Amino acid sequence: MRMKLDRRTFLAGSSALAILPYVSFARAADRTNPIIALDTDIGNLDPGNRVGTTESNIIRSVCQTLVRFEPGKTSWTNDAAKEIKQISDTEFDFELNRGQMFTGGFGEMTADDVKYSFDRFIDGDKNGKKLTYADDMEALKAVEVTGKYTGKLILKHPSAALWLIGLCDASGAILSKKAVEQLGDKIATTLIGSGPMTLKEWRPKEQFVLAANPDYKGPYKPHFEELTGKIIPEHKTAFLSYQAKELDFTAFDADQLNTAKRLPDTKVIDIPGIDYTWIGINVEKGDLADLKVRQAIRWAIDVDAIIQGAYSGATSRAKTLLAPGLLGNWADAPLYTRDVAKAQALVAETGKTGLTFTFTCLNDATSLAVAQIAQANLAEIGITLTINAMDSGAYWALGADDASKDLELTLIPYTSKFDPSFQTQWFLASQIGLWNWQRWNSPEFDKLHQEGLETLDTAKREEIYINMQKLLDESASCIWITHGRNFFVDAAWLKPMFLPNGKDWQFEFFDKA
Amino acid sequence: MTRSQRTAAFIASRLASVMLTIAGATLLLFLMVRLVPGDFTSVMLGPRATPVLRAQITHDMGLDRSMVEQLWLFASRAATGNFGEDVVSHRPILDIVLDVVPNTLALAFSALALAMVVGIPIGVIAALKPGSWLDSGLALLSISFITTPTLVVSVILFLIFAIGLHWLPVAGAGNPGDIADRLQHLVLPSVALALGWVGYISRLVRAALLDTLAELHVRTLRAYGVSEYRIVGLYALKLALVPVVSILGIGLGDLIGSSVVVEIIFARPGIGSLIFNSIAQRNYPVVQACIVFIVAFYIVANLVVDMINAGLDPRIAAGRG
Amino acid sequence: MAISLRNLSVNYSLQQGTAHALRGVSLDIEKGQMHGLVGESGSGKSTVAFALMGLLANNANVTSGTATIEGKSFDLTKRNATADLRGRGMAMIFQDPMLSLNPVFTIGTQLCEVLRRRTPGSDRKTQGAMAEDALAKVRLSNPGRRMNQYPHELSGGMRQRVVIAMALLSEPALLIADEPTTALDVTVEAQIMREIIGLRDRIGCAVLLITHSLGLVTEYCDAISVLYAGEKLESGTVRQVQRQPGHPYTRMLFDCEVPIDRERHADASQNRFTVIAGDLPDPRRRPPGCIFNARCDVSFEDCAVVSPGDYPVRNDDSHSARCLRLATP
Amino acid sequence: MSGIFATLKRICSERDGRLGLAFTCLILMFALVGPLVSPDPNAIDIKARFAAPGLAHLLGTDNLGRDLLARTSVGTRYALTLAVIIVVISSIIGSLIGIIAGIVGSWIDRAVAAVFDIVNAFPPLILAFALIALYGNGSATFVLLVTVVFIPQFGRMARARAKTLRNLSFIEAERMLAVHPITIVVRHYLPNVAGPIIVLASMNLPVVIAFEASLSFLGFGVQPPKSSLGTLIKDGFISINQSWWPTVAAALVLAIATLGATLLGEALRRVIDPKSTRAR
Repeated sequence: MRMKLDRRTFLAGSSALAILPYVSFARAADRTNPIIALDTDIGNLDPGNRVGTTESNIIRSVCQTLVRFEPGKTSWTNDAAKEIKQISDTEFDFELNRGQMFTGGFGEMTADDVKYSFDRFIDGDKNGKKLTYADDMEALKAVEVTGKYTGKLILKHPSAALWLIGLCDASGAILSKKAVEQLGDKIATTLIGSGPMTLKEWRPKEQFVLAANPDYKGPYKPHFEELTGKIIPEHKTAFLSYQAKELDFTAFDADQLNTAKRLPDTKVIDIPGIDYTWIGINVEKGDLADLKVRQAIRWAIDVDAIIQGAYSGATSRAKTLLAPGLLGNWADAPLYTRDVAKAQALVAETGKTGLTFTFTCLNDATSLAVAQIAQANLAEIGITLTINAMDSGAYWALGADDASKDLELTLIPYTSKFDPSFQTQWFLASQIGLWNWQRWNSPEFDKLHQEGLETLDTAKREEIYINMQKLLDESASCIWITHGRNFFVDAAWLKPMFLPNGKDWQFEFFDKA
Repeated sequence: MTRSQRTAAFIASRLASVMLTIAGATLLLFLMVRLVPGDFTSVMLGPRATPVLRAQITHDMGLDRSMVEQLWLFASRAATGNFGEDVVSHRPILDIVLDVVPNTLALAFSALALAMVVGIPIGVIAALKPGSWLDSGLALLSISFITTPTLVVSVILFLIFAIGLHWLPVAGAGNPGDIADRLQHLVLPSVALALGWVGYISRLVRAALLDTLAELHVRTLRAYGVSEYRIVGLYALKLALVPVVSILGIGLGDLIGSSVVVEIIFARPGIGSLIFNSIAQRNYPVVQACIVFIVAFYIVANLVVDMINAGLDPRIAAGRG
Repeated sequence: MAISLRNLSVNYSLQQGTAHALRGVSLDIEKGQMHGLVGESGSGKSTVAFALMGLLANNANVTSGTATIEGKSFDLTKRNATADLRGRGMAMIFQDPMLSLNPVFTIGTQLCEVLRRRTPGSDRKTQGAMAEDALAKVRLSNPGRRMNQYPHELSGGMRQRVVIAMALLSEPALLIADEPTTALDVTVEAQIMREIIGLRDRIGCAVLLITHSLGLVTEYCDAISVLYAGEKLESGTVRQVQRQPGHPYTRMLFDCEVPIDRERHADASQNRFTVIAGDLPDPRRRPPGCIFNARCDVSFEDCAVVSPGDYPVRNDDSHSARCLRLATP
Repeated sequence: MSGIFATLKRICSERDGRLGLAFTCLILMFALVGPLVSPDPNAIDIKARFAAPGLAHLLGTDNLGRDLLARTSVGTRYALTLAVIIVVISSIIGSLIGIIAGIVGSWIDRAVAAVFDIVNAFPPLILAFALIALYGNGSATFVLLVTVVFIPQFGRMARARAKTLRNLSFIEAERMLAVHPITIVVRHYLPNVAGPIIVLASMNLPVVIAFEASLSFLGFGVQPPKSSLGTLIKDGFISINQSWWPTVAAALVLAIATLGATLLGEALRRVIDPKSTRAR
């Protein structure tokens, strides 16, 4: 058994009061390397089995990918690859740079390593177990090695998504075959890469330290020697910690915006999100199967009040599934501004009275605020809502085992990726019983989705996705709330960098202002 | 029987009862989890219940075998610290628990030390002049300390010293390796955790000391001219500490329990916040491992307390305590 | 040098009023002698001891009294007047040896604590040797081992020997033994008394033996004082008092003592002189006249009115009693 | 009735008792009268979010513009009600189990004692946590599960009392006369166990109040839009940058409630059971 209770920790504990608090602690002014906050700890550093964005951000900065996102953009340039040649819609040749060394003495990167890394997504891990993120590489059929540094990617079908959510992102990280085989199960906690940074230290639940990798051969040299990430689960705490100058950068919640704007030596960064939060209505459940009831609910719920009350008015309301800026955003989508008379009329048409529904949501403050506003709104048209707030574990468990069949109204927050197909897939008939909690079943929608996947022409895809959103709108199964907005406070001396969604941070591009 | 034989017999009997309690606690924990309605693999895996994982859990925990075998499997693994692999991070659960344990132990022990260092003198001072205004003032103070929930103390300390005055850090456990920093991060949480026990210990010391001072052997010492300071501070105090020490075992359990609230408020990594977060994520294997650890720690702490008391009061080991 | 106590009066303030525990009690104890102070429970005999030691309870109040010990005189009305003497000029042996030692310290530690005061500056080793020697002197078996034992490992008699050894170590001028054998087996009584005598002879101190047992007094003491309801009714040498008790109370005491002398109950409360009819007077309101009047079998009219003084018995100045019958009009 | 009056009189005869009574009355007033005179605690007014204390809202408003004074007093009422229910149920169930175990004796008694010991080996908050996480968070389930945590304390006390009573001669005599066991329990056991159980219950009330607050702070128990003291502290804590007073107000109410209940409980103990000296 490994006990880490060292003498120092113990002494520190028992003499806590002996040393009084007047010794001032490390302040921003003394710092040359940034300390930032992350709300989630590292869960698993295996790129294919990662748990959340914390790991993908680390993986992208520690490992090389064939092509790397440019700073703050969804366009990419070569990184590990010296050249990528398109042979056809489904065939690509690649050639690696020479002399790209894995840290820890695992040698030079070869095409074998690329094949090995990507094959794990196709064939599963060493035990044949499917990787959690295997679907990111769904379109990839095989990797062929043609030389020490050259190889070929063969696709099942033409795919725009493979590059955006697969090869450029953490799933595309190129691992050392030797290292993975040698590490065995430790791959979950050890990350060997050849990228701009190295994971120098990780104290679970406390912090991790990324350091510049001196051996990195690629085009992007990190600007800081070290970057420390503190694990602070609550944004509120992280924000307070930032105010106390313990941190240089953190995300914060919308309701702190005014406070943030008043802080000295601080830049407030405000990035419109591409995620989507909506109230899903189960179209199979009891009275909700009646389209008019769903429409009445849509007219009754005051989304603008929700934006004010739950999001402090700091974000704008969503009209549709795909956020502005994404391919397929439906700019002319109808806006349902609260109309109690219309809602009451619709309810009257159905002849139903004493409607009672359950509103399921997560138990965080924002969700609860949304729920309580919806509750008050619907009470005015004679619909009683019972709020069922769940912790995240119980809530997301609804996605398994058809547990969602008893849901009625549900507040659902989903994250987005840059390809619209990633968003639309959750509304397919095949997802009923899994993540399609509206249980809305439209063969037409499903057909369009498949078409969208296999189409490469941007204009054509745009049209496909707008049509899909029109179908969703007609169903009145979704009341769109917001695409979210990401707020960060940032010490004046630091210049952070993220992809346009505001969620994917590019540690390798963090810089002095 | 000689004294050492008696002590050995005492330790053996305590160990035996500790083993029984641990066995019982394991059984209870096992039943608690098994009696949850619904398919057990769904209960354990929650949102991550894929058929592959289900099969793995079924195999790992022996769900296809008899209840007795399952219990045996569970108990023997708990005894060896083999809690399996976390389905979220694929790391050994034992590692996940041990990662955070030092933080909580540092917190609990510093709170306990603080409670004793402050509580015992307050109790002694109050006992020196029973009935005086000082005594009744300290009594009210102590009882306020006891009754103010840790939640309230934490929030108020946090507001004043971390947010208001910026004297002490807001979040976390401090930089690894930087002792001063870690100490600063420990101050508020341990004070918050200790305050109730300051009050409790001081009242207990006062009561026990007054009881002891009324005993006849104190009169003997006085009759032989032993100074009042030595009587109170040495002879009576040692005897009065026996009930105090026996309560400390319970105290440690209570401190670890309350550490959940403190660790959440001060965003400290620790076993309390680990349990809380694991419950929120429905990560029951981790919750289970944490609870096994806490219960074992609690029971062992009580055993240690018994040993200390046997050292303080030789009558306990002789079975006349 | 004699030890004398003059005019000691002690009150206890109770919720129900003020109880007069002692009224004008005087005693004289010769050096090298053992003086027996006899009385029933509640007569105030232990109060005498604690007043001398300055160990009275907080609600006790010494209204008058002077003690003269080794030529120095002490005003007992002052709190802690004799504090300086504790452990040096005075020592005490208590009624209940089971409770009079601290249970969580070894015998050795507690003996050495006495020496800390008696011989300040001596090192631990010397103190240990002295303590062990004292245990040997009170004839405790295996003294070396006893030093490291705790009180609960010793029998009552052995513990009383330990307390006697403490007294021995403090080399007092006055040793007060408060019912030293009451809580012990009758068979141990003689041994303990022998140790007390031995101690007196070794140091040459005065001993005040407080007891309700006339048997003990007649067997071991040189002089005797009889206390009743806070007043001294008679005092003299044991021989004088035994031959001719001056006070009817003393006579009655002797009358009932003999038969119960050798068959005492384990419970001290059962040993009261129940044979004397009647109860003690209310300590809060002293009746006028003789304090013993209500229970006296030879009282006459004046006894209820006139408070008697101390009158010599048989014209012997060293033997006096407080009975009107002795008053020569 | 006169008994209650006499008890109150004796409680008032000392400082701690008076203080306890005063604090308790204050909190009770707040919990009972507050909701009657203040606006609807659930009325949402988005325009008045985070209003500072003023004439319209004495304690200001929360993130949905709801009156915090009203929410705090309703929350206090909720917390107190819940605590009383939990204490009453666990003391009744605990006493019954304890009495039965004490009377029946033999292996049943030893088994019950062992179960109590084992439950006590779990720190209460952690045990409650695990139970709630496993068995759900509905109001009824919540009360039931917290009750389970507190049963052993009452059970132990009742069991100890029952065992001493069992050996008393008059009960033995009645048993030999074949008086129905239920009659014996009602006639002798219940009245004799009631005193100490009432004392223990009153001493446990503040513990349960604090316990419920901790749990609701962590998100267990009460469901929105209802509020409890713990959720008020938590909600205030989340918006601590907007305003600190909602947190402090709820925290103060909680502290006064537990202090008052403790002082009153101790005074009650001194009246009912003057011999015992232990504080907890």
